[in-house]
Amino acid sequence: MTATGIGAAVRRKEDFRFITGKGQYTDDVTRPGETRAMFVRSPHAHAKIKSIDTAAASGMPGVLEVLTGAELASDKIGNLICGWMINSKDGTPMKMAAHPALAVGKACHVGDAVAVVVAETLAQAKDAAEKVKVDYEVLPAVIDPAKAQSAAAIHELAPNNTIYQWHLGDAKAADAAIKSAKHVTRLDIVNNRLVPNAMEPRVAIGDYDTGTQNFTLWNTTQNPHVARLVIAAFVGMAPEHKLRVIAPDVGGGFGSKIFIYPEEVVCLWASKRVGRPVKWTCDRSEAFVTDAHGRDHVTHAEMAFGDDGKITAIKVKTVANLGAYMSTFSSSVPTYLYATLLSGQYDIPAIYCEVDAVYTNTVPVDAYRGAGRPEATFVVERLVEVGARELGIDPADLRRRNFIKSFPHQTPVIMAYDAGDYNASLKKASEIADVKGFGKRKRDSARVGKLRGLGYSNYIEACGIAPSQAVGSLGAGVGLWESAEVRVNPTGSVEVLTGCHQHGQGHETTFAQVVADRLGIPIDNISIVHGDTDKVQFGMGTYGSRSGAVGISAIVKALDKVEAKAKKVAAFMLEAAEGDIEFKDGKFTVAGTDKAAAWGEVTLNAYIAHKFTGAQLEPGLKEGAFYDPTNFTFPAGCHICEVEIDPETGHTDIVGWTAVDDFGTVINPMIVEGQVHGGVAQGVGQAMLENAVYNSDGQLVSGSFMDYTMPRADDLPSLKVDMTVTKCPGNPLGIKGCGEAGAIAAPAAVINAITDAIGTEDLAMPATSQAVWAAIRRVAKMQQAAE
Amino acid sequence: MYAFTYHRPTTVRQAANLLAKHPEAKLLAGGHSLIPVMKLRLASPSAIIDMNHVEGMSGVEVKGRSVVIGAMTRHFEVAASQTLKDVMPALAGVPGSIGDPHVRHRGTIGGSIANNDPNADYPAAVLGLGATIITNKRRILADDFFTGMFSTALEPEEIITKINFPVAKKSAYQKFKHPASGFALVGVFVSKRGSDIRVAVTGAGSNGVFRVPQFEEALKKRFAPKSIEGIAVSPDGLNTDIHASAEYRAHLIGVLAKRALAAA
Amino acid sequence: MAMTMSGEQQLAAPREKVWAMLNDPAVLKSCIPGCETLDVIGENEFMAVATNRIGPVKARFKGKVRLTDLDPPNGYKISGEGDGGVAGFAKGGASVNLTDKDGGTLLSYNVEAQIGGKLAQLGQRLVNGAAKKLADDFFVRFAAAVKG
Amino acid sequence: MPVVSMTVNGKAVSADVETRTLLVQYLRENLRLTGTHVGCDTSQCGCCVIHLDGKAVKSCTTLAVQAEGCNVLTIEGLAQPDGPLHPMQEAFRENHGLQCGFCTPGMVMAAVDMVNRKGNELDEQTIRQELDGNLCRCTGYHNIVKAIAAGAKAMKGTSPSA
Repeated sequence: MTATGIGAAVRRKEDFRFITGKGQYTDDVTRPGETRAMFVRSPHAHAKIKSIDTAAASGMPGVLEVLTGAELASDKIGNLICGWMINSKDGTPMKMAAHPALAVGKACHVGDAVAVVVAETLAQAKDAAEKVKVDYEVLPAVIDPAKAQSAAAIHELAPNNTIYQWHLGDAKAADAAIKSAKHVTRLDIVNNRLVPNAMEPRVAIGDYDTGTQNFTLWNTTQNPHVARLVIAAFVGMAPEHKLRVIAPDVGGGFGSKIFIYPEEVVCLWASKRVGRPVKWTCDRSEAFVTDAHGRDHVTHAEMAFGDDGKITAIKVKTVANLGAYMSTFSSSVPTYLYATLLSGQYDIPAIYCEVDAVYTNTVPVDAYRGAGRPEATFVVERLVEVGARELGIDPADLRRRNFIKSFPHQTPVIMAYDAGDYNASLKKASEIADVKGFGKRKRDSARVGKLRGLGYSNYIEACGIAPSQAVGSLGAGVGLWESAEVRVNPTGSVEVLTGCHQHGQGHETTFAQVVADRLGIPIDNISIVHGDTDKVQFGMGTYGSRSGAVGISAIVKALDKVEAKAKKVAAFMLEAAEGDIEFKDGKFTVAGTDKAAAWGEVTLNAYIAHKFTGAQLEPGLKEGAFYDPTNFTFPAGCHICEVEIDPETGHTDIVGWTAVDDFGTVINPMIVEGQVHGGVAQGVGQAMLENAVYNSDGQLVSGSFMDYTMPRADDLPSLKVDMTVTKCPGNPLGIKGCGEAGAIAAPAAVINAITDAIGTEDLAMPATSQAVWAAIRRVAKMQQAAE
Repeated sequence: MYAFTYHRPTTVRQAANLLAKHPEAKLLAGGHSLIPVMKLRLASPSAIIDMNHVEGMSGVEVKGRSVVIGAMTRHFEVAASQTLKDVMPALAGVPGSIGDPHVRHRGTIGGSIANNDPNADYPAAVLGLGATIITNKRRILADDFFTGMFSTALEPEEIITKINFPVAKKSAYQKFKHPASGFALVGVFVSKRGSDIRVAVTGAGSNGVFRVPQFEEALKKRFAPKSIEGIAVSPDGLNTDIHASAEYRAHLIGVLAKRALAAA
Repeated sequence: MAMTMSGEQQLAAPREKVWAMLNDPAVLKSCIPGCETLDVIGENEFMAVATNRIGPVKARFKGKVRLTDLDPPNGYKISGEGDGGVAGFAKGGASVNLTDKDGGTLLSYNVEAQIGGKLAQLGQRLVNGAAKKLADDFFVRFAAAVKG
Repeated sequence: MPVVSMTVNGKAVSADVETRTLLVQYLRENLRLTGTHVGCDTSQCGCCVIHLDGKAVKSCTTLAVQAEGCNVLTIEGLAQPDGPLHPMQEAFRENHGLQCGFCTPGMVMAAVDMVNRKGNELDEQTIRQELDGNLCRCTGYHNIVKAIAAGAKAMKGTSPSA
């Protein structure tokens, strides 16, 4: 390991601009002649739009244009789409309702965009937006996903508000196992709805060049190429080659910036109409009712146990709320990203899962950090924990008895786990968390009137999505490979163009480490270029913890080609056979001799091309690669949470957190640990604090940071993070991915710990002080009744 | 934000004259309640009268058996005042729990009391200590000052200039934070000054801060947690929101009152 | 989630008089908190403008007020819906019942209120209290009007 | 429109602004100091924290006209031009106290203010409590807490204004 190579905790190259205030986020971009957009949004969850009167608004100072769905339709701007086809059990395709960028005919959720005002200044746009008169006829709203299927349809094409009724696994086998089980654990679970809340609100700048007729979109996106593809091919804004999407520094995404949103489309379209750039900057209160939310499952789950606590089956029925429209990847989240992980870390012979996806009059729901896998882990890890308690078996012991121990392991739900050592992470985590000393700590807490609990979460995730052919067969509308281009300059410095996009993950450092390690050149001589469709040929973006496993693999593949070509150049320079050239630590040598050429000499020779003819070798040194993975990767680990609870108020303190994860090869442990910290915080947020609460009228009543509880520094403890390593056999460096692990593992660990402390499983997320207090009271009342 | 005219008086009299001249004006103290709602266009004052440059409205002074705090004294100044910590640490502790450090750098005691947010901390201290609110026109007893949610006895052109807190022999404040906003989900201030025993509650009541007579009565015998054991506060009329039911709030009042009494 | 509230006022006036006042637009105008105008636009139907202040928040609502389920002199339902522009909207109704009691009239009411838009999204901490205050204000003012 | 004059990062600046202009808008749009960010509209997130006359405040909850005659310090002015980074900036980098970087300017300004008020030896509990006004969605705060503790120590002997 060199000081900057693979495995080194290199300090981030990108940090200088961020800590000095020189980051360039989309809102920091100003285009000459820029105008500002303000959207008029529905205050009703469900309402017919009887008329829109834009006359008064159009006459306001500074107003350039007031547009509605009618103009959108007459300009033939297409609808937004969901790009992953899911078929119901009966073979019928999912019911995708039209999603115009500005509502046509009716508004389907509070915040649905109804009109847009474009004006010289933001204040003028806001002033004018207030003058747009929309006459609504309020319709009954469908809010509760559990009741959606018995309510009047929101979209005509989806009777009973049902998008699909999907299933996976073997129902008969699961039922048989449950029937013959020694014990069955049953749980009803609500996986609470979350608001992603990346700290940077979304921004879009549409800029139409009337001369070239090219469109440029500056956008807060995690995947600029996919945005371009969808806006070109489906929305029909412009041919793909006439649209450039630039995602500069992006202030966090967590999934919410994967999707193609109405505002991006409208800014591009409006820019053409007004002939000037149009910028929209989202307010936080607007973000709450427009950014895709996450989770929102209602689930009944059963786990069957045979002799010695052996898990024999798991059976799950979930209703997934997808909101008012199907967002870009929403259909895949409660299906192939969820049910396929229901085997957890365990050898379970029979698994069956049914998922009904429903429309409601709420903000669309799509992938949010973990996307389906946190929901799956929560189901499995709650069932295992509760099962252990019901069977009187130590929860760690029950897990150990059921761990998958040999690899590869084919689960009954598609996934073939390639490598792992689940016992190793449980063992290491238990030691670090001092599980042995827990009994004493619990007694110490009791002495001061506090309750103490300990909870495990042994999660698994499927990352690095995924072989294109495989996801294609599951309904994905795109392949999920990644591209890379390595451009070596004559002086030996290197630019790597990647289709991944960084919004906090530190690619500019980790990707450069891989290159530095391989080429033996200083990390400062390497630039990572991303986030601009004019620079990078194509890429799938960053989500699903895929940048390391897939994006870096593409870079490695390109580096292989660069090295091969450089060796050819070196062979000409050193007058040796190509097969005798060796490359190590930035130096080319001829085997068995002292003849050598430095990296920089070879790169210069590749470009001056004095040592070979064009017939022998093409000049230059630039190689591209597309890497399509052979499988998902399967990071896994064990998180242990310890809580102390004040029973008088229900206030819960997390007093210990241990995470031992197996991410395969780690490029930069500092960055990987940071990813775990952030993931855990979001998972703790889901478990204890965060909740998107709709009232029965469909108003989002936790619609600001005044009511939606974001985790703060004081809500979290210092985290103990460690690792075990089994390399991923599926990609060249053995990387598994780390971005979502914390968010996947944490909720179950927290709830398992709190329920351990209070002695009841009857506790929903978020386990707020009030919820914990109420649960403790229920236990006390039941005990009183029993006496 | 809607447009408004901005005024920067340097005396209370000038400020009062401006208020008289602009009926739709708002006084700007710390601004952390007012500016956010103006940004959201939920308030549209025609004029802003910035009190931050009015002289002589800031400072913490111990005068005999009273502590006098200027209306424009910022939360961090009150929290940092050594004189106050020496004579009545419970009062000094109250502003330390308001908002966050940045808010405390701007927020003022006068602004907080005049706003009378039903979840604010200072009203609990003012009522819980039986303070006197001094305005440009008169002196108002705390018991007469807070008249309901966001409403006070202040007249349209009346400006709080200082608050006079009698020094209590024993006092303490306990707060259970609203998890998202940091306001008081419930806050209880207790004090004992001779025979004057007060228990003031903020955050819990939809009409704002209120006293708990049944606790005060019980505490006359002995100012200790034990005295209020078994006395329940009724949830009737208390707030219910997504964070706490009236029942939970009623329960917390009892718990926090006992903890405050133990700390006093 | 409509907010619901209930309350009662003992009034020292006969039921008929209370009933008449409940149907008097001038009385209604003086009782609706912040009411600036209340114009008759049809039978038992009015157009109203009211400005309400809750702390620093100020919202001006325009909309219709209706009297329905009229059962003289026992009670009715008064309902209204207001468009508060950028603030959102408010809707509410109160079932009012009159019964003879202690030589006067007991007015009891059940209020249901709904708000939407920015106020609902941002004001969660305060809306229940605010709605209750406005409802109580109405009936306290009405009691005062009956008292004369 | 009133004329507003103030000192920003050591330089005197003066401009006509609408009274309704927020200080953060003035900094970002008029002065193009875009390091100060806006992350919410209810004064909760702290992305916009700057120093006003040496004290951390939320520039999204301050009118530009209120800063008349004041001394404003933003993230861009924390280190001397072409000089070394401020110790707190350096500590954030060294301790990986940032990921997406959006909350970072506000965090760093809040951290420097914390040291100005609480001194150079900050324990974990104090730092966590004092971070009440700054939200971060990426880091889980773990490394921010470490960075501030280290930055506080490293600030020993530096002038309290920066």
